[in-house]
Amino acid sequence: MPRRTMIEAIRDAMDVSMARDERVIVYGEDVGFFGGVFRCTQGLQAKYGKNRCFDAPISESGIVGSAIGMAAYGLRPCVEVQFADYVYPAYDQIVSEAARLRYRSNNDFTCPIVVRMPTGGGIFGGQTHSQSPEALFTHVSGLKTVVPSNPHDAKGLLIAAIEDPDPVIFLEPKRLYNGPFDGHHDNPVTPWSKHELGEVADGHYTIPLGKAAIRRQGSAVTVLAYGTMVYVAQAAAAETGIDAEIIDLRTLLPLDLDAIVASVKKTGRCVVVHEATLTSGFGAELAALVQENCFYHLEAPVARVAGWDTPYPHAQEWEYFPGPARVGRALVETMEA
Amino acid sequence: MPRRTMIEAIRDAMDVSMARDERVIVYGEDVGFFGGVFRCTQGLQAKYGKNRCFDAPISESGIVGSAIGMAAYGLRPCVEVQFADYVYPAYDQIVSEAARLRYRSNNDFTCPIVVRMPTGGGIFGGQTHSQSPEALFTHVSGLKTVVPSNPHDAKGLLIAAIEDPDPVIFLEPKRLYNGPFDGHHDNPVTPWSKHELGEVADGHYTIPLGKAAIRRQGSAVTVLAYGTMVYVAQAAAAETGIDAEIIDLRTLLPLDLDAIVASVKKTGRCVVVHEATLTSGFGAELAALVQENCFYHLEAPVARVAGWDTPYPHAQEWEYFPGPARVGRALVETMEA
Amino acid sequence: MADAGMLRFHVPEPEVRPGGTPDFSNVTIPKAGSVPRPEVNVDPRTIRDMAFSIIRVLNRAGEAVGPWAGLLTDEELLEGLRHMMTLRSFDARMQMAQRQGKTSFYMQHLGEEAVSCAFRKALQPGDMNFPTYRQAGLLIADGYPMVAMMNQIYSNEADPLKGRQLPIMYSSKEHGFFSISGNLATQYIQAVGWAMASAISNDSRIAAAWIGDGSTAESDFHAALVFASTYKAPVVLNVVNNQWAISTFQGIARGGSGTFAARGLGFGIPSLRVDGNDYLAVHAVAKWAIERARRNLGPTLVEYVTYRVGAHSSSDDPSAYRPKAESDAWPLGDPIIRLKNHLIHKQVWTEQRHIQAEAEILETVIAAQKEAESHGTLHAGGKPSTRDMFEGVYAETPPHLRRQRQQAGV
Amino acid sequence: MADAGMLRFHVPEPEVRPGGTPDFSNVTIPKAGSVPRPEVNVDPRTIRDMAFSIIRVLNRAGEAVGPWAGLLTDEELLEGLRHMMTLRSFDARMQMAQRQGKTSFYMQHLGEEAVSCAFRKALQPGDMNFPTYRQAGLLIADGYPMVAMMNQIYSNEADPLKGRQLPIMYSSKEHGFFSISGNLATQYIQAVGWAMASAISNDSRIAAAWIGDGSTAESDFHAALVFASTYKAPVVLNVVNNQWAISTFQGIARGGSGTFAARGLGFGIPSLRVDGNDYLAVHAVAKWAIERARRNLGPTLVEYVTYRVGAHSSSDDPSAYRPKAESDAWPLGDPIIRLKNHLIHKQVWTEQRHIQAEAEILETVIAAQKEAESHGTLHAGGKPSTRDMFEGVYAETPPHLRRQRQQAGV
Ligand SMILES: Cc1ncc(C[n+]2csc(CCOP(=O)(O)OP(=O)(O)O)c2C)c(N)n1
Ligand SMILES: Cc1ncc(C[n+]2csc(CCOP(=O)(O)OP(=O)(O)O)c2C)c(N)n1
Ligand SMILES: [Mg+2]
Ligand SMILES: [Mg+2]
Repeated sequence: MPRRTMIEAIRDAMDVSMARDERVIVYGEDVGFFGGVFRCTQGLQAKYGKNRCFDAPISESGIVGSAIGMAAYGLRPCVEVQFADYVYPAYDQIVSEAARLRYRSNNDFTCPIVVRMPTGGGIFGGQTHSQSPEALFTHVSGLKTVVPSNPHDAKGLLIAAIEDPDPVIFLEPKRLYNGPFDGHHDNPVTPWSKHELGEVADGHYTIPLGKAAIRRQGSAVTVLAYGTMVYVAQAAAAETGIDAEIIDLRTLLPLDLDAIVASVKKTGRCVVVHEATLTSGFGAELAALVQENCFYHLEAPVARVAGWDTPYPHAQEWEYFPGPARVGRALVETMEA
Repeated sequence: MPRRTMIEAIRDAMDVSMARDERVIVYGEDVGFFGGVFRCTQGLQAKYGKNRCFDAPISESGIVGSAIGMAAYGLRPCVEVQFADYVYPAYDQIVSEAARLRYRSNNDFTCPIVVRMPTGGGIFGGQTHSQSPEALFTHVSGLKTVVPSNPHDAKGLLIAAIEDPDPVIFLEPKRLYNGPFDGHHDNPVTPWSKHELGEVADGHYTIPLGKAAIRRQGSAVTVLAYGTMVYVAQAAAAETGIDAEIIDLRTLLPLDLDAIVASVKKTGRCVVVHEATLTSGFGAELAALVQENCFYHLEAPVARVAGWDTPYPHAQEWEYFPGPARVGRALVETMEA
Repeated sequence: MADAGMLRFHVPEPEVRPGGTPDFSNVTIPKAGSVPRPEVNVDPRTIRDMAFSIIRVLNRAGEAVGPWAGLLTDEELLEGLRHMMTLRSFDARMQMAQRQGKTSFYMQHLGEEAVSCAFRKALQPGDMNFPTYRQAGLLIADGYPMVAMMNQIYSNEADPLKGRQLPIMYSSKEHGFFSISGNLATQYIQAVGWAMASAISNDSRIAAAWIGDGSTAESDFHAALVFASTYKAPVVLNVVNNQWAISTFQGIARGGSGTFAARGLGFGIPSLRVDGNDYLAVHAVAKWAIERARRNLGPTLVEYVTYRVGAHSSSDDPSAYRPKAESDAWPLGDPIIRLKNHLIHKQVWTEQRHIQAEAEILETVIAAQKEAESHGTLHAGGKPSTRDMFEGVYAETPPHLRRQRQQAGV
Repeated sequence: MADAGMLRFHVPEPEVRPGGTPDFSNVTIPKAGSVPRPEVNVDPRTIRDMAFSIIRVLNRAGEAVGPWAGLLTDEELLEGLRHMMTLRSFDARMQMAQRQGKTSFYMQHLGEEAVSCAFRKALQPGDMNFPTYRQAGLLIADGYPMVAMMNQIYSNEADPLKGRQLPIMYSSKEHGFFSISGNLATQYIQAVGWAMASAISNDSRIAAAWIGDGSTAESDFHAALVFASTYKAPVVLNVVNNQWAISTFQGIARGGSGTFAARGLGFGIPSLRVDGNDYLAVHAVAKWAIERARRNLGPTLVEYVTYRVGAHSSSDDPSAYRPKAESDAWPLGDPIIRLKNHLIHKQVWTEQRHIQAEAEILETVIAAQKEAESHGTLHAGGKPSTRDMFEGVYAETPPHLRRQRQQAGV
């Protein structure tokens, strides 16, 4: 099977979707001729023409707002926000409009859009190229929120997102674009070409939104993770020798609660990890759900490991990033609790 | 002591602050001549002149963005967003700018602004006059978030917010403007003039940000609430006869975790209530914190009662609103768990 | 230096406030027929002045004059009159129903009926409006059933929106009426996106965006102009300047530009101002702008100069912020009376037939109201189910919402 | 109808792409000295044409001509030259340092040095700039220490911003330089707010807002124009049109308006265009706009026509989207060479002294760099502490953050 980087997988998902469905339109800042600052849309304008892949003005609200109008018309726009840190100007259009259009019009108008954006830190991008705003979307009824962790999933999930009849926020952990980064920033990253999840089949396939994947079977403790933190958790498990069951959520909303509950009932312990700031992060929802649904099985409090409650700093990137040492410590503490 | 409605108390807080400190400036949509659609700023333009209280264009991003500039200059703007549902156009300015200005400039520039906004439902306002977006602010490092539940607190907290050196989001539960609404929408509301928390001293006083208040002492179960839900919880306790300890958080961030932990360690049970949609609501953070900090004292899972994960509907307002019956059921279930 | 350099803060103020005498002497009203009608493919740079004038057709004598006149037949004009009268009657009844507690909220069009009624008649089937809450004339003039509107207003069991939306936030794809949002201005850029989609699809349908004077200050207004200008989207960008935004006079949103049409000049978009109380002028300008869109000539910005005679909404009382008689002093008159006078002048209408028509229309409205009320009002009779509340959040209800619905026992 | 009405989608394209021959024949360049200089209290409606012209002072012969000339002494011009040369030298060294891995990121000013260097000299102490990442000339020309800039770029132990900010996101209240945001356009409305505050306080200090051509599409640009126009804020609204926004040519943001200055026309704001590669023209226009602000005449919009000669940032490679030699073809030349030629023409400067000055400046920059590097670079030597990361989120660290800091062991 061909191996692809995550960038290639994402590009391939759009390519496949554009080839199959004329209604799929791709645009965003620097997305057209140049192919995006991360090159995710490279070649699409040449292949499908300027009508279907083009540069947008620097206006995130305009990009998402116009996409909503296109979706109401009957197209299926898949737009890019250059960094998740720049999604806020579009937040009103996403929250007040895209998320509620079907509901408020009782299916008269719908909004099948995908808003793609690179997320997460680890590239010395400072506070405006590092954020993980997923919890700001999971609180909003009417949205779906997806965070792939590897090329195989990224392609299948993105095609599913494009085909989904409702708005999907698609967060791409940029630190994973080229390989499965595990938080050991001093080590070179294995490229996707050397990783089995870099295997990306040609042509059309989907991964259903709302289904988690177990990345490591284990019996001692359940780790709930997504995106980059899946690899950090794997490293932490390996380094502590703790037999963790690592669940890659893939879709945060709808959430695969069944998979989570089954695992925690088995292990009796749970550690939640994410890169976003701790307070009111998506980990809070996960911890709340786990204790609600597994209370009588829990042998220790659900622990959360997350970015600190500060803006993402530049120089102290690795002190901020919840790397394998911090996750490992939480695993040990949870086992000892 | 004089009794005031919550509207009068809020107005008085601004009046007192403007009189004491020339730097306090008040503006927003319809805020000047008319005095605001809820009349919270009535009379301030006449008293302090158009330089200090004026109408703004309908541009929430402009209102907050200009306030940030004024704060950087050295003023202390206290601006109104007409409904919390309309804060999203300003979300970028709040999250990317106000919240991070001190940090990113290492105290070179600071942002002492207050953004006031009416929040919550119960007035048949439909999906755009009913929202409770507090969790969208508590996730943002650098912001403080306040939700008063009565005139006395509203005044003291608002003065504290205006005097605070950092940006404060001040959410005013509009269903409480005229009296302590407990969710029994068929009953007339007691006016604040008949309620002891309607007692609002003249002149200057503050209530520190970050301190909760116990509204009902109890031993059976701790209820964490804020805003309107404080009264709903009181009604639920009265109606179920359960000896609940009801904590009115008042400030969500910084949170009075000590008060919460002390109470839950005493009662061994906890119910969290809010009007915002459940998933990723502030209740998730509260439940996560309680189980983290009180795990070995908990005799039942922390329960959450919240608005359903749908937009706020118009006709089904009372089916949506987490009223005393739903809160009461959670109390009973938590006691029986 | 210190004194000379002392800065002063400037806050625009309306000419008068309650207690004062209404004064519109600052509003320059060009004579009907005096503004030329350029070709639709005119170079926008040559017609910048039109953003500072007012296109008018009906003069004080009730005659239709000048280059923008002559587009409508007598039948069409009579139909237009009926639409406006229907909207006014509908408003009056629904306003009263709100006062009677039959619903929570209402917003009227009083004085602004010509804008949406005339515009609708210039569109083709399939075109899409992205309206605000003050363009119900688009529905009335397109024959959307009044009963359906009332069912929505009452949030009753027959409400097409299942009780989910605030009253008057209608939606009808079939009638080219995009779901109204309570959030101002958001729909303006969506209209441009819809128009872009139509162009991308080599369709022939065009879009119309709607916004109020006050809401042009919102940022989405800018996004719309940027996208419309860059992609030459087939869209008509309508600004309804009814002088007020709740309690705020239009000078606060407009600032030093003189007019709202002027905003288009910064984007190279042809920008016209039109007498919004003149059915014929509104229709003629709408036709012009729509033809431009349809002929791939790109967007047009149109400012409708009108006056909000009623309160902002049923929650508002304008006597607190403007003189009571201000609407009487409004120099552009009443759109219904002006069209009526024109038709009388043309001898195709009489005072008597007008009175008769008023009565007939009222009867139709009352009949519709009866029917709607048989399906319930907000607090009485049939209402949408709790189950309806849980549906339509997504195409397929996800597990967490199914669990919540079960918890709610439905 | 069907065919005639078939809509087509329009996406603007630059004249040439890589492989093509650079072509600026579409850019009309008025002769130096040809644009009149109106009084500062001119009625904006009478100078709309200025939004479509270009104010220029230095002609091809190196002479300063026309009504905008004559404001600066030889010493001031020599100082200006030094500032621009310093900025260019600084850029070159820091770009190299980034390539050497001493920091993560850098952004150059190549070709745009005149804009910020000349503007700064037109301001008074106390005035406040709200810059983007491409106005470091404001700091250089105000004497802000280069070492401090470098410390920030290196995020080292002496970084005034404690390592928290991306390189080049300087902040200096003392030097009238507002903390740079990574989010485009947000600072534009903040500048207007600052100016409003100054007016409210009856102060005499004014604000300057900065934005790039591409970023004018952002919504905050609109908010700024609305507020500036309504409250007549004492602010200069600067748009630096360097033709590119990363890979996107300015036509995508500009659309059909012809120029960015035109945006001001919709707000009744006097709007000028100036040759951004002409130190004298930039300074003269800045003076004019600043005087307007200071004299309570309200905002002015100024578009600086220039060209981004370098890559967008150290993460960018422009050869993928524009012809390599495009910058050579840019008709407004290089700002340093033009000012140098003018000074040589005036006989106060020579080629030889220029070469000598270049060497001296390089030495100063290298000395500063050495000093900065003694405090560390991003991955080596002294760096801000982990504790610094936890501080400054609030004036007083709240309990939850204290707990987290303890967890982090600092
Ligand atoms: C984003 C947003 N901000 C504020 C409001 C509250 N609001 C509702 S209508 C209105 C005034 C709108 O005035 P205008 O645009 O002139 O329209 P008009 O009501 O006069 O037709 C305001 C401020 C809102 N609905 N949405
Ligand atoms: C809100 C936001 N969206 C996108 C970006 C990414 N971005 C950084 S610079 C840039 C181009 C800006 O171009 P322009 O305004 O012309 O300024 P220039 O770089 O040419 O000086 C973009 C898109 C950002 N920083 N902020
Ligand atoms: Mg209005
Ligand atoms: Mg640029």
